[in-house]
Amino acid sequence: MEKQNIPDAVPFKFGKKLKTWLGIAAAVGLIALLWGVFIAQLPASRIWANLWLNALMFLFLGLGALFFWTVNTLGESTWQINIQRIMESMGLTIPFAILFFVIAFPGLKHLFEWTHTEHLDEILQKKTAYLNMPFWLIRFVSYFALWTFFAFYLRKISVKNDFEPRDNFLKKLRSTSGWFIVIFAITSSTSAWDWLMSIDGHWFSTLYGWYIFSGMFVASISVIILISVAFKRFNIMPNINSEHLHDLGKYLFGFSIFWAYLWISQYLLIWYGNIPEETIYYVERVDNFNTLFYVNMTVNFLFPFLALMTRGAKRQPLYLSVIAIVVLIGHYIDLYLAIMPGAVGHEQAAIGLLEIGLPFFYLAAFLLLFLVFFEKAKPVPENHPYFIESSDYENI
Amino acid sequence: MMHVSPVREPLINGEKSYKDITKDVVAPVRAKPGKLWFVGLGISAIVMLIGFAMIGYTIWFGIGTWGVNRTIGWGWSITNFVWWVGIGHAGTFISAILLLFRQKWRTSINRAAEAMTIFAVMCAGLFPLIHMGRLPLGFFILPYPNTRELWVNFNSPLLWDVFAITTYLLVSLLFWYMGLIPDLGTIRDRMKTLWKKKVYNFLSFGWKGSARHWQRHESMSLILAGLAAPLVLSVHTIVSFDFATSVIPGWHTTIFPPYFVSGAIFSGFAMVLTLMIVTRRALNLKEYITVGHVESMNKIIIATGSIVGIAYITELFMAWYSGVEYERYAFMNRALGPYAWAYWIMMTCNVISPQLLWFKKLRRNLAFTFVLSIFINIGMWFERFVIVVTSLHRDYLPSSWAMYKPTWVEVAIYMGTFGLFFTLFFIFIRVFPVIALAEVKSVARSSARKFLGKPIKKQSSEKQ
Amino acid sequence: MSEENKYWHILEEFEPIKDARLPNGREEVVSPVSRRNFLKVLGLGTASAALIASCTKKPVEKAIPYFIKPEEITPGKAAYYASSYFNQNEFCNVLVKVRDNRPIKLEPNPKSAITPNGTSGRVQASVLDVYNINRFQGPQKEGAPIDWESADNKIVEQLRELANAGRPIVLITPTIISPSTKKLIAEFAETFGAEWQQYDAIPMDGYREANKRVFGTDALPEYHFEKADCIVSVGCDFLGTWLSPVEFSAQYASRRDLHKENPDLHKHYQIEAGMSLTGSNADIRIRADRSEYGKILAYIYNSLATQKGFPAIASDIPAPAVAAELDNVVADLAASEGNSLVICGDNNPDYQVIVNGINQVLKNIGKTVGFERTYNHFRGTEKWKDTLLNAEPGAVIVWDANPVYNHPESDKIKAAIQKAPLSVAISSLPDETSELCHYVFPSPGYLECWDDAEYKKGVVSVMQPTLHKLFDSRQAQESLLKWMGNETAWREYIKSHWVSNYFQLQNEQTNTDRFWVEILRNGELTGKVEPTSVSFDETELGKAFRSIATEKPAQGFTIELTENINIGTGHGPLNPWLQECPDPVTRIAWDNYASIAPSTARELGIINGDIIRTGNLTIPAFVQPGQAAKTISIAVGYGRTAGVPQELVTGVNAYQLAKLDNGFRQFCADGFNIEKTGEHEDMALVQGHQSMEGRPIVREATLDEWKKDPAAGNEMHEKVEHHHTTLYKEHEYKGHKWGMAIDLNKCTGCSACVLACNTENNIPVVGKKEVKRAHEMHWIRIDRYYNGEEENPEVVRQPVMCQHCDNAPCENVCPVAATNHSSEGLNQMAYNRCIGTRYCNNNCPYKVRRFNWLDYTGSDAIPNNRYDPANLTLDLPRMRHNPDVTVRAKGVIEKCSFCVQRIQEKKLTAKSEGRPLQDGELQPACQQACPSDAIVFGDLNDPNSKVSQMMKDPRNYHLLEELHTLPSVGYLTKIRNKS
Amino acid sequence: MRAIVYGYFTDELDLLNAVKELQNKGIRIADVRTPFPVHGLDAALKLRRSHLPKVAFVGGLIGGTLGLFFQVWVFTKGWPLNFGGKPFLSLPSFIPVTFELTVLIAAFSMGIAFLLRSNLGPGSIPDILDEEVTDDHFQIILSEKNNNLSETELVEALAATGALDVKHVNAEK
Repeated sequence: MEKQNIPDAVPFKFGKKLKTWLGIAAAVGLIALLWGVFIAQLPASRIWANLWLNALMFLFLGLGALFFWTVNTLGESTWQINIQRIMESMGLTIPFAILFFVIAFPGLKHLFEWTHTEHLDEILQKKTAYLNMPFWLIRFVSYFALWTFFAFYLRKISVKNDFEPRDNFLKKLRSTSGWFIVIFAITSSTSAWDWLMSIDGHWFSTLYGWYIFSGMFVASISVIILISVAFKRFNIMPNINSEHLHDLGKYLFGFSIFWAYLWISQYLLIWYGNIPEETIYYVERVDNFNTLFYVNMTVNFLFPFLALMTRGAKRQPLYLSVIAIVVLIGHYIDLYLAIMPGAVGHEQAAIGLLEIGLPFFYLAAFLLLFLVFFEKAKPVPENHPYFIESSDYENI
Repeated sequence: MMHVSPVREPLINGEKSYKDITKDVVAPVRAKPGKLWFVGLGISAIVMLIGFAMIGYTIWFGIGTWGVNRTIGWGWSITNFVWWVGIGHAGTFISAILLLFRQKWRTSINRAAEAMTIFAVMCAGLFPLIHMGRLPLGFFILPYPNTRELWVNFNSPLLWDVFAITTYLLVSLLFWYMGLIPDLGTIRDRMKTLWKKKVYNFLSFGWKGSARHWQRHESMSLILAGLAAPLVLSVHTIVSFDFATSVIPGWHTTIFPPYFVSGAIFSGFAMVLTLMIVTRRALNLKEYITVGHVESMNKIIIATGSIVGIAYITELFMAWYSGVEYERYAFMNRALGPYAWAYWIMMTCNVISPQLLWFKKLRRNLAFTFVLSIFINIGMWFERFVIVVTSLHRDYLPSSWAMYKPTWVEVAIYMGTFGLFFTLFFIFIRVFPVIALAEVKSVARSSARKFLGKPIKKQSSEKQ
Repeated sequence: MSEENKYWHILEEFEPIKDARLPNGREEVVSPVSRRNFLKVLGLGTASAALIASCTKKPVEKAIPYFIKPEEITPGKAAYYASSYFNQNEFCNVLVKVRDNRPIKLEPNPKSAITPNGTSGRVQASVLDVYNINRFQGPQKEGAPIDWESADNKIVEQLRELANAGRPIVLITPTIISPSTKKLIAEFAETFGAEWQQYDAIPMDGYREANKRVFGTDALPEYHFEKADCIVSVGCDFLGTWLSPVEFSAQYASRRDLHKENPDLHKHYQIEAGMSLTGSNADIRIRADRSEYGKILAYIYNSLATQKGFPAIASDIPAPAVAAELDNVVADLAASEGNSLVICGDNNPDYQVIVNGINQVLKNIGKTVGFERTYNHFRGTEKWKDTLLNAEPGAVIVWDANPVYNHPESDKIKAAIQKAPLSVAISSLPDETSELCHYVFPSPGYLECWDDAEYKKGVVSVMQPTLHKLFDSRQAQESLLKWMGNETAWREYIKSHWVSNYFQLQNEQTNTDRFWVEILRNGELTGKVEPTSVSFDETELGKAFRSIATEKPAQGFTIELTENINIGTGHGPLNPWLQECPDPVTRIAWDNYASIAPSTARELGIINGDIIRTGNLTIPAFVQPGQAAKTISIAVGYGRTAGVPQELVTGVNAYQLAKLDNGFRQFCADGFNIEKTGEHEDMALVQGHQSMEGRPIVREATLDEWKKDPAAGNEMHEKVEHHHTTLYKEHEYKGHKWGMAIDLNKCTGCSACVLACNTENNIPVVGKKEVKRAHEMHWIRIDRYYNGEEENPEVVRQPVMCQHCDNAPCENVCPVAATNHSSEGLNQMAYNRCIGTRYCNNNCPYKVRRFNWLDYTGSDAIPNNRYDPANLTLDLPRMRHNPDVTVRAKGVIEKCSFCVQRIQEKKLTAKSEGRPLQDGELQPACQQACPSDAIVFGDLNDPNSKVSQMMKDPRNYHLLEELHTLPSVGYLTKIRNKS
Repeated sequence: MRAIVYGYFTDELDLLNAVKELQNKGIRIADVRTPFPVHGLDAALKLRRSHLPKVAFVGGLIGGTLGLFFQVWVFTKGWPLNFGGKPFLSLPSFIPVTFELTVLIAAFSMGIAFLLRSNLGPGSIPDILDEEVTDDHFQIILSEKNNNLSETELVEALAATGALDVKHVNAEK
C-alpha cells in the first residue's frame, strides 16, 4: 500500500461548541462538589476521598495511555501508529493531575491513618520508615517529575519527526520508551502503595501495584477507544479503520481478562489463606460494600468478556464504545472500592450526587487538556517509518 | 500483501525461494544422522536410563532415599518440577501469545520451542508423580467413580495442577501437532521410500494443502492461540498456587501468579535460546534463526527478567512493609540465612545478569547469549529452590527448623530428566521439521532479505 | 466381683486357660521366638488371626475360632490388670492393658497411693521390653543351652560343696523392695550361708549415711514438694531422675496449678552446674560449678543459721556472683520456714548432712521432709563388693545387677567373678556381667512375673503376670525356692506372705482368698505406719563442715555424671523407644555427649558434634546453654555393648569416671581437660534452633504480673480474638467438639506423653541415622526454647502435637481428600487414601505431620525394602502393636489423631450403657501418662468440661493464633514466680 | 466420469491473479492447493468464514459448565467434606479446574471438528495431484463437475491464466 491511499487526517480544530460542552460538564461537577460541601454537608472524609478518587482516575487515564504507547513502541508493533497522537496527548495531561492531588492534600489526614503520627498502633509504627509525610512527598514529587518528563520528552521526539525526520528517530523513541517502562514498572507499583494501599494501612498485598496498574490500563484503553471512535465518527481521523478498532477491542477484551486474572489471583489467595491480617480488606468490602463488590466483577470482567468475544463486536464502533463506557465506569467503581472502605468507612460512604456529578468535572478537565494538546500537532505521525504498516494490515 | 516497512530487519537471511526453504528445513530429516548425533542421543539415553533407575529405586525404598525431611517436605523434586514447567512455557507463549501480538519472528522458532515445551512438560510431570510417597496409588488423584463414592479435593492446588498440567500438555500437543500436519505433508512428499511416505502420510493425517483446509487451519490456530494464551498464564499461575495458597511465609504472597508466569517465560526463552543457538548451527539453519531472532528473544528475556526482578524486590519490600514478623524473618533469612548463597545466585543470574542485555551489542552476541541463557536457567532453578526450601526450612516454629541437602538419588533423577529431554529432542530434530515450514514460507516474501520468486512461465499446457 | 471394677480382670480368677483350641495349621515360624508356643497359650482368636495376617509372611493356613471362649478374652476388648513397675528410681502402680492376651500398654493405676496421676516415660516404654528379641531364650551354661533340671542340680550340688568348704556365697542384686522376695532371700541365705548384697548402679548410700549421722536413722525420708512454698534444689534432678520423680512431678505440678482459687505458686530455685530437666523448670536457676556445691550448701546453712540464731560454722564462701544470688535464696527460705525444702543431688554424705542441717534449721523436718512413709529403695552400699573383691567367694549369683558395666572398678569385679568357681547370672537380657557367668538363668520380664513391692513404707503392691512366659525363663525367686528345695509355688509364697503380714492391715475383707483377689484387683494396699522417730545430732554438722573444708579446690574441668531421663542407669539402650525419645533438655536422641558451656566452647573452638577427648572418653561435645563454665556433664547409661545388637549400641560408657570417695561412689570428679580430636559427628538432634526468635510461641509472665492481670503475657490473645475476621463462616459442630488444653506451667517436659503416644499409636522407631535426617516420627514433641543470655538462659517448653485446627491449612491442600475434618472437630487422616504428596506437611505451620519416609513398619507391599534398625518389625515386637491403630505403610503421612480410637471406644461404651460421656472419662494416651496433669482433653461443646473451663482461662491462647487456623488445642501461659 | 484439470503457479501472486481471472470468467474453482495459507486467497475464493470458533465456544461452554457442576455436586451433594473449614460450596476453589476443563474441551472439540470437517486424520489417503504443492507449487484444480465447460475449455482457461503444466485427469469416481 502506498501512503497516498491512506485517508488523510484533517488537522484538528478545537471548536467553541466543544469548549462550551466541556464547560457545562465541568460546571456540573463543580456544582455537585459545592452541593456536597455546603448544602448536603457531607462528611469531610467523603469529600476528600472523592477528590482523591477523581484525581487518581484523572491521572490513570493519561498514565495508562503513555504506557500503552511506549510498550507498543518497544514491541515494534505498528498498528497503533495511526492513533498514536491520541495516546501522546493523553499522556501530556499527567502533570495537571498534580493540581488535583494537591487540592486533596488538606484532606490527607482523613484518608491515611498513618498520617496520624501521634497515635500509631504497633504495626503502623513498624512502617514509619516508609510511611511518613516527608518521604511520601518526596516520592510524590519524583513520580510526577519522572512521568511528566517522559510524557513531554517522548512527545517532543514524536512531533519533531513530523518536521525533520531523522534516521535515528526510531532508536531514540525506543530507548526513551525503554527508560520510561523501567521507571514506570517501579513507580506504578510504589505509587499504588503510596496512594491507595496505604489507605488501609495495616493491609498489604504484593500484587496490589500490578492489580491497580491493570485497572488503570483498561480504563485508559476504554478512553482511547472512545476518543478513536469519536474522532472517526466526526471525521477528525478518518484514517482509523475497523482493524484499529478491532485491535483496541482485543486489548480491552484481553486486559479485562488480565485485570480479572489479577483480581482473582489476589482474592483467591487471600480467601484461601484466610489470615485475618489479609482478609480484613475483603471482609470489609464483601460485608459492607456487597453490591459494588459484585458489580465490580460483573462490569469489569463478565460484561466485556461476553460482549467482546465475537469478532464483530470488536469492529463495530458504536457497540465497542458502549462497552468502553461501561468498563470505564466499572474501573471508576473499582477505584471507589479501593479507596472508600478504608478512607471513609461503610457508615459514611455512599454513592450520591457527589460521586456521580464530580467525575464530570474531571472528565471535562481531562478532555479539555487532551484536546488542547491534540490540537497542537498533526493528528497522525506521518513520518513514522512504520506508518504505512499501521494502515495496511488485517486481523485474521 | 501486508506492508512491511523496509527499516525492519529481515527475518530470513540470504536469498531464498520457497524451494530453498523446503530444502533447508527438510534436509535434517532426509539426511543420515551424523556421528555427533548418535553420540548425543546415546549419552542422553544413558543418562535418562540412570534417572529412571533412580526413580525405580525411590519407588522401591521410599522417599526417604531423598534428603527431604519433616520440615522440608519438598526439595529438589518440586524445585525441578516448577523449573521444568517454567521452561515449558516458552513454546506455547511464542506460538500463542506472539501470534496474537502478530510478532512474525516467532515463525522460525515456534516449532522447536513448542517441541521443547512438550518435552519439558513431560519432564516436569514426572516430578509430582515420583514425589508421591505411594506412586502406585497415584491414580487416587483422578476423580473416578469408586465404591466409596469418595471424590477428590477440589480445594487442593495440587489437584488443580493435575488438571492444569494435563490440559497444558494436551493442548500444547494439539497445537503443536496441528501446526505440524502441513509440514509433515511436506516431508511426506519429499521422501523417496514408500514406507517413509506411508509413515509420514499417516503422521500428516493425509494433508494435501487445500485452501479450505488452510482456512480452517488458520482459523483454528488463531482460536487455539486464544485458548492457549490464558492457558499458559493459568498453568504457572496454578503452579504458583501450590505455594501461594498456603500460610507459609515466603509462599503465601499474592504476587506469585503473575510473577511465576513471567519467570516461567523468562526461563523458557532462555532454554529456547540455549537450544536454538546450538541447533541453528548443527542443522545449518542460521539463515532462518537469525541474530535478529536471538535479539528479539533477548528482549523478551530482559522484559520478563526485569518483571521477575521487580517481583523479588516487591516481595522483599512487602515483607518488611507488612510488619509481620514471620514474613520479615522469612525474607531476612533468604537473603542472609544459611541458604543465602542460593538467594544471591538467584539474584545475580536472574536480575543482574539479564540487565546486560540493555546493550544491543550483547543482545546480538550469540556466544554471550548462550552463556547468559544457561546462567538464567541456573538462576531460575535457584529461584524455585529458594522458594521451596528456604521458605520451609525456617517457618513458624523455630523448634522445627531444619536444613535440607539432596541425596545423590535426587541429583540422578534430575539429571535423568535432562536425559529424557535431550533424548526426545534429538529424536525430534531428525524426525520432524524443526522450523514451521508453512509459516516461514508465508512470511518469506515480505520478510526475507531477498526473496527469489521464480520467473513465471507463459502458457504452457501439456496434456497428460 | 464388684460392679464398679468390672473391667479389671484378674488372670487369677480364670486360671488355668484351657488349652482347648489348637490346630496344627501353623507351620511356619519366622521369629526366633517360638510363636507357636506363644499362640498356643494365647489361643487362636479371630483378633490374633487378624494380627498375624498383617505380617509379611502368612503363617496361618487355617483360622479356627474358639469353640470354648476363654472368659477373660473378648476379642476387640481390652482387659486391664493391676501391677507395678519398679526399676532403680522408678516406681509406678500400673494397669496393664491386655488385648487378646498380649500386654500392649501401661496406664497409671488411679487407685494408687503413690502414682495415681501418671507414669514416667520409662514405664510407658517398658512394655516393649517383654517383646525384646534379644532376651535369653533359655538357661545356658557357658553359652550352651542346658535344661533347667540339670542346671539346678549342678548348681545346688556346687553350692552345697562350696558352702561346706566355707567359701563365701554372694548374691548380688539391685535394691529389692519386694517384701516376699526379701523374706525368701533371707531364707536362701540361711540355707546356703550365703551373703546377700544390694548394689545400685547410681547409689544413694551417701544420703542414708547422712541421715543416720544426723537423724539417727538411715531412712530415706519422703519429701513433700506439694507442701513446700520454697524449693531449693542443689543439683538435684527431682523431676527427672532423682529418688521418685513421677511422684515428685505430681506434687510439684500441684503447686503450679494456677487459677483464681489457687493464686499462689511455690518458688523453685535450682542451683546447678549442668542443665537438668528440673533446672530447666525452675523459677530461678542459679548456675554454679559442680565443685561449688559444698560451699553453696555451707553458705546457705550459715546464712540461715545466723538469721535463725544458730551458730554459724566456718566455711569457704562460693564465688561472689553466686553468693549474691544465694542471698535471695536464703531470704526466701527464711520467709517460708517450715514450708520450704532444700535438697541436694549429690551422694556426698557431708553435703547431705548440711542439707539435713538446713532443713532442720528451717524446721522442715516432719513437714516437708517426713519420716512416715520412707522409701525402701536405694539400699545399695559400697560394702557390697567387700566379699566379692576381698574374700575370694566361691559362688557369685548376680541377679539383675550389672556391676561390670556400671561400676568404676569394673576390672576388679570382672576378675573376681571370673575367678569364682561358680557364677550364676539371673537376668532376662544379656549384659556385661552375665557374659562372664557360668550359668545364665533367664528371668522373665516383670509383666510375666509374680511379685510384690513395698516401695514406700506401708504401701505394698503386687505384680502379676499378664501373659504367659514368652521364653523358657524362670523367675529368680522360683530358682531360689528350687535350690532351697522348697516346692511352694512362688505365687503361693507371696500370697501367704501377704495373708500373714498384710491381711490385718485392712478390714474390708474377712476371707483371705477374697482379700487376695481384691488385692490383685486393686494392685495396692496402704497400711498404717508409725513415723520413724528422728533425733538431731548437731555435732555431725561440724564434722561435715570440716570435711568440706578439706576438699581440694577443683582442678581443670569437673565432670559430672548425670542420668538421662529415658536411658536411666543403662536399661534404656535396649529399648529403642527410649533411645529415640530425645532428651527433654538437649533434645538429642540416640547418644550421650559431653555438655560444655558456650563460653568454654568458644574458647576452645568447639561446636556441637565435635568429638572431644576428656578423661579417657572420646565423646561428641554439645554446647549447652546454662552449663557452668568449668563443668562437663555426661550422661551415664550409654555405651552398653554386651548382648546389645549393633544398631542399638550408642554413646560411650561414662560410669568409669565415677570415683570412690570415703567409701561412697561419687558421680563427679575433677581434674579433666578437654582435647579436640578434630573429628566431627552430627548428633541426632531433633531441635536445631533454640530461640523463639521473639515470637509469641510460648507465652509467659511472672507471678506478680499475673496477679495484676491474669492475662499477663497473653495480651495478644485478646487482640487476636478481637481481630478475627474470616471470608467464610466457620462450620458448626453439633454434638461433641474435642479439644485439648495444655498447662505450660505444669508441663515439666518429662516426655512420658511422647512415649505413651509411641505405645498407643504404634509409632515406628527410625533409628539414629534417620533422626539425624529429621525423619523422626513422634506425633507429639516437646519443644524447648531458651530465653535470655546463653550463660544461664530461662527455659520454656511446649508439647506440640497436631492442633486439630478448624481452619486447617493442611486439609485444604490434600488432593485426594485423605485428610479432612470430622464432625467432632478432629483433623483426621485416612491412611489408606494418602498418596504421600507431603503437601499437608509443608502447609502445616506447626510441622506436626510425619511422613513414612522409608518402610519403617514392614507394612507395604514391596519386599526387601524394610528399614528397621531397631528390629521392631519382627514378629515378636509386632505383638505389642495396639490393634486399634493402623500401622502405617511407607509413603503415608501420619499425625496425632487425638487418640481417635480411644474416643470411639469410650463413646461406644457410654452409648451401650445408655449414658452421656463423662468429662474426664476419655483420656488420650498423652494425658493419661502425664504425671503432672498438664494435659486436659475433653468436649469443648460441654461448657462445664474441664477443657472448656481451661479454654476460658485468661491464660489460655492458641499457638500461632494470629494465622486464624483455629486450633482445638489451647495452651495456658507459663507463669514464673520471680517475686 | 468427470474430468479434473489442474495446473500450478510458483508464485502466490500469480495464483491470486489467476483465481480472480477464472472467477471473472465465471469458472468455478474446485480447489486450490498451496504450500502455505496464502493471504487473500480466502477472500478471492469467497470462502465462508469457518465455524470452528463456534465449535470451540460450544465445547468450552460444555466443558466449563460440566466441570463446574461436577465440582459443585461433589462438594455439596456427593460427599460434602469439611476441608480446613472451607465452605462446602467453595466457589473460588472451583475456578482453576473449571477453567482448565473449558480450555481442554474447547481446544479438543475444535481440533477434532477440524479433522472431521476436513476429512483429515490418521490413515486418511489424500488425492495428491502434485507433490510439489507442499513445496512451492500453488495449484488450481478445476473440475468438470461444477462447471458447464468442457474439459478442454477448462484446460484452456487455466492455461490462459498462466498456470504451468496444466494437466487433466479423469476422476474415477
